[in-house]
Amino acid sequence: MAEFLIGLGLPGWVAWSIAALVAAVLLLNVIAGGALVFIWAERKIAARIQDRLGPTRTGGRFGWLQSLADGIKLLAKEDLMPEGADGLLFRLAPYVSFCASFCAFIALPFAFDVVGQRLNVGVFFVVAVLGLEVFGVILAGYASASKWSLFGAMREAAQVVSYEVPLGMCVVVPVMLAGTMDLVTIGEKQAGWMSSWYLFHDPFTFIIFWVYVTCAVASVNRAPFDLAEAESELVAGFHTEYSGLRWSFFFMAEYGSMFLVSGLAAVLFLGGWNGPVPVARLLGFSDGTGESAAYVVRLVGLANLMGKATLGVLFMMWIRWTLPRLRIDQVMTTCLKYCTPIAAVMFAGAMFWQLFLPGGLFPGWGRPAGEIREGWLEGPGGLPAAASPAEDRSSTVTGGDPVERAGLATRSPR
Amino acid sequence: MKGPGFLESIEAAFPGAVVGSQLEALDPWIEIAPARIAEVCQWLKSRGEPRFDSLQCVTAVDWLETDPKKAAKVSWQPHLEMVYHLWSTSARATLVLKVKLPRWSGDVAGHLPEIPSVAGVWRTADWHEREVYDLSGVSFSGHPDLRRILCPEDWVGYPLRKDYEMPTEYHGIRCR
Amino acid sequence: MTGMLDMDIIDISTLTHVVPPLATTLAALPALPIAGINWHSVLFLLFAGLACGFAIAVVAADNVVRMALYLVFSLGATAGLFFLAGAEFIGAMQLMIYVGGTLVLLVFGVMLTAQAPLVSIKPSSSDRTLTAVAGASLLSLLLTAAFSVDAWRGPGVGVVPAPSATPLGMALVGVRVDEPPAGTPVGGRVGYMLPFEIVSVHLLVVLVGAAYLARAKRRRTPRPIDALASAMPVETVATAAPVATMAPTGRSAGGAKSALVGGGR
Amino acid sequence: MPDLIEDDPRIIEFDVRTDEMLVNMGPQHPSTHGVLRLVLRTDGEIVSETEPHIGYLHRCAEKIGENLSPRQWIPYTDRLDYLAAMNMNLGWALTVEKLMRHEVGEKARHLRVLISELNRISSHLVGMGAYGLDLGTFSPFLYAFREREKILDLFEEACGARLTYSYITVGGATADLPPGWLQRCEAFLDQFEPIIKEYHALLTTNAIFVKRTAGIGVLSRAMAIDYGCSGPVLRGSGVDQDMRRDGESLYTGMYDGYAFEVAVQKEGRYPRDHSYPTVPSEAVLGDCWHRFFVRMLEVVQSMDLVRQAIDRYAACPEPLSEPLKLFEKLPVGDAYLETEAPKGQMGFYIVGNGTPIPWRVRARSSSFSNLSVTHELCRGCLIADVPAIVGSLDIVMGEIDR
Repeated sequence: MAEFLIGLGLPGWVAWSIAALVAAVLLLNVIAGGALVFIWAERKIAARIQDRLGPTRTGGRFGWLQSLADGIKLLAKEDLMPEGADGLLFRLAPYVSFCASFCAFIALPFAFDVVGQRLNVGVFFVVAVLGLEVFGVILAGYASASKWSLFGAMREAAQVVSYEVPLGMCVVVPVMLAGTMDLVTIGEKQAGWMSSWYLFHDPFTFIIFWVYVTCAVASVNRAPFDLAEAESELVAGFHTEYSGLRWSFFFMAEYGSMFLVSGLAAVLFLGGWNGPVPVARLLGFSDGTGESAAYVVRLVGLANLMGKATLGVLFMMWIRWTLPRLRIDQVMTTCLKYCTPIAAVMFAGAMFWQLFLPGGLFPGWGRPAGEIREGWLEGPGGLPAAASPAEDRSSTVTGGDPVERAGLATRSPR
Repeated sequence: MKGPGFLESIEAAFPGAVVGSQLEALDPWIEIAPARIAEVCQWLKSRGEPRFDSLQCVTAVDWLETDPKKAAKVSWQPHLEMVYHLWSTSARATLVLKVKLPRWSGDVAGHLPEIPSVAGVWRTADWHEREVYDLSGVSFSGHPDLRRILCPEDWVGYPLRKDYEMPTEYHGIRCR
Repeated sequence: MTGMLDMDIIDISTLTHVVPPLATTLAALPALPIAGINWHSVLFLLFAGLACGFAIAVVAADNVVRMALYLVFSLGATAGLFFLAGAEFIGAMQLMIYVGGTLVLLVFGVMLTAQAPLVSIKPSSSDRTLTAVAGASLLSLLLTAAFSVDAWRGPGVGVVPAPSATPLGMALVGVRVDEPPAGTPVGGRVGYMLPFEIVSVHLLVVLVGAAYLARAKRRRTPRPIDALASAMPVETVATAAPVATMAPTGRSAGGAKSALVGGGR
Repeated sequence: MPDLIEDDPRIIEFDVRTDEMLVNMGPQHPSTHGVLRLVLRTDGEIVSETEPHIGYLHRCAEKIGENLSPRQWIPYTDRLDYLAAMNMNLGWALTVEKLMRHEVGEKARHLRVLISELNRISSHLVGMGAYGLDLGTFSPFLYAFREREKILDLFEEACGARLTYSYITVGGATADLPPGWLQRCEAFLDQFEPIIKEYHALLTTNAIFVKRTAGIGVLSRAMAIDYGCSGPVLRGSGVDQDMRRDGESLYTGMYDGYAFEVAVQKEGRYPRDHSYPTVPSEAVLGDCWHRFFVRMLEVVQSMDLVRQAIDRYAACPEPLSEPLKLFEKLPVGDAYLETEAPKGQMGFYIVGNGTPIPWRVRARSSSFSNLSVTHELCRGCLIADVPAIVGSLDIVMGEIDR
């Protein structure tokens, strides 16, 4: 991108800043576009579950302009602020919450190497930033100077902070299997048929996927765990006093983090951009065979990941409209007495499985043992092996990511 | 031991408490002296046979004919009548107790007539008596928390009294 | 000030097909001598400014919750500095541990106790001058110590382009993979296994201690308010005789009658 | 650990004394059914004390009753428990007929059973749907209202109104059922039968629903009787009392010849345990779950009664008995009658003094006593339990405030 702009004669720094801006706006649109679609989808799904039609009149046959109508309504609505509220914090809270959920999208890959910034600590960064969203809610709860919002903020803080523990444990298993925290590599390692997905890697990862789903739903405050804005008890929880645009930012942050969490689930467990059937590879497209083929491969990858993420979001919506809400102490017990111990046991199980059966139960199913061990321990004594001829990434300083140089450098999705 | 024997058993237990009775009415009732109502109810609930362990309803009827022409033809003196409907879950029997009270204690308008509260006997009487106090103006001695329950705390007057005049405005809100 | 860390030791060739990690991207920008902006310095100034600015704001603010908020931004900016320096793992660690963990609990605690007296703490003027003096002296001590380190005075060593966390992780479990100093036998260098274990045991002890302090205190005599509802005094309850169960079909047995009248009407 | 007696000085450092907060739940609150204000004294999430404030919907219907003839007061009885207006009309009509010693014809008797049981089904459907809302799930509410709409359509055909019917009046009913109504009612019941299983699957046996209701707000048998609770709240605590079987002979006479069992747990079993889900292990007799379950059983019970009433009504040859005149002279004397309304025992008391206008009219509402138990049930529960407990009592503010 930047080279293209430099080619146009723009000075270097302008080109680079525009490239960065374009990437940021693209990500913002992923959330905004996602939110628009999901608002409409939530209304339609809720309607279908409740045996009614949902929006039908706003714009065309299926009411697809409903989200736009909501947006205009929220823009037009007056931004109230309660009298005793703490001005600065009240105004700041929704944007803190939204930035936290937007910031996590930087590290989320949408196709092979189509990622905001390919962080080597991708997974760790996403989980860390996901925890920041609770700030927006706490500040909103405190700043609204109403007892109900304070209750909502308390519950939210307690819930999200305590669910980060099992969430972290569930995320560690795919990281262990892939040997790296870099999301692009994790997605890359699950290339090929559906069987290579980490979901089906071994029974332990299968169970830990479902624990991840529970913790993800809880840490995003949805469905049975939506204690923070439980309308039957706390009127509307932490965003009781918000209206208009500020409220829509909380709304956007919620849908953004819902999409993010299901995107992360897709990359970690469901093979990210690798579809159940490796269509691109079967048709002969791959990175090596030319620029346009690489583009097609990435497009197919993007479609796969978006499909899986949307399925995750639809699943959350489906749960929301069927299950009643849990009580705060039940939410805490599920976290501390069920999610965390199960995640720990499954983690240990996956570790032993990986140790004793790296190749999987029957041949051709798992990863070849050699390649995995090589990925971890660079030969005896941990000495960096000679840089593999194919790709010398780092120039002056040796070392670099052993996994990078292990047989991955060929970049062609298998 | 239902039937006529029941009336005698109450009179035996509380001589002088039963002031009158009416057995032929649709709902036969006994009239009890105002001061003894609490003891009689306690006895009916815990030692009488059958046990009246449930109080269905407490009502206050204001016997006052405001229209002077009709007042002349009326046979009764203006008074306030408390009606207690009891129910026995075991014997599925009903019982009606009545108590005659002066409209105002010592005939001084504004002083509410006094009657011992039965909230100690049945917990449901707590709210029923508060409603009677609120709407008909009868104060219950020994009631744990005698406050208005339906009308606002600072409402003046007792709506269900026959001679009740609705105030013209309440906190600036026009009533009439 | 801007030239403190000049970045030209990374050649541009790495900027080929593979998008390099964040630090090298920024470091590899063409540092044009003329009006060009060295992005790395600009961002460094930005983050450093944010960190220091909000640190001062924390001290200067009087509303407790605002202090906590400024502390969040200050530590967040420090995380930015870590990312800028290429230490992505430490940056993410800073975000998660400090901003995501400690400060959430700090704001949590502040909110629980931020009743009227505590919310606005106005130090008297004498306190202000005292703290200013102490602060200034400590700052000057820090600066002199920092500048006395010769390694830091000259131009920067440059950004380590391999911010991967795997060698870090393996070092923690005892296998050093990064540059072995000359002459050490293969595998001879023990990683940081021991300190790693000590720290984790230490954290475990802290965890157990916290759980012990915060345990629900079983009180022998329940507080007057939460006496259990079911402890109803027994004698007021009539001994309900076994209720005659009605035959499911056929006419109801004449319904309730008044106790005074007895026979069915 | 030292023995923590309340006034032990050391207790101060151990027990971090968090000050308690008074929180207003209502009167504008999504989960209080109507305009009820609950003042909660909360210590963190634990509710140590609850005090209901009522009276926001007080219209003093009893005072108006002293200026209207009994037939003119019928529309006021609609507005008492507006979800079960037919049962309210029935209660008032029976009380006046008791005072005037007027017997209604066979056809009117069966019509009254048919209509009041149908209204019980619609009232319980609202109760079930709203309870799902209190616990956070929105869908059952719409399923319940979809079925209730069909019942309201039937009522609309019978008396022209969908909520405040004024259909059952003193001496019978205002109009006879239109032709074909019975077939449509039969058709509704046939398609409603399997839907009950859906509700059970959706709520009664739902793991989270059981977790939120089983063992919460346990109302002991003695306290239920002592607080004058009635209806599903009483039967949920195991007291075998149903006015349709135990009430006044005038009222129980109406159900003469109808076969029905009172939906209450006797010796640990509910009657006719065929297709109902089993009672979960955590459920204690008298908790929210049992109250909810008793209502669901009563819906099935009422369906049976409606089917029987349809056959009996169709079998009556003579025309519907005419209701009494608008201004009928009331005999001197008083009469009190309690009927089994969907929310509980609804009592009406009338004092006649020879003129067509009653001297005193009194409505004893079941929700009034049911609500008075809240401060006992909500002591020491969590904030999320308060709507669960108040919802399980199924109160209607119109009836409480009158």
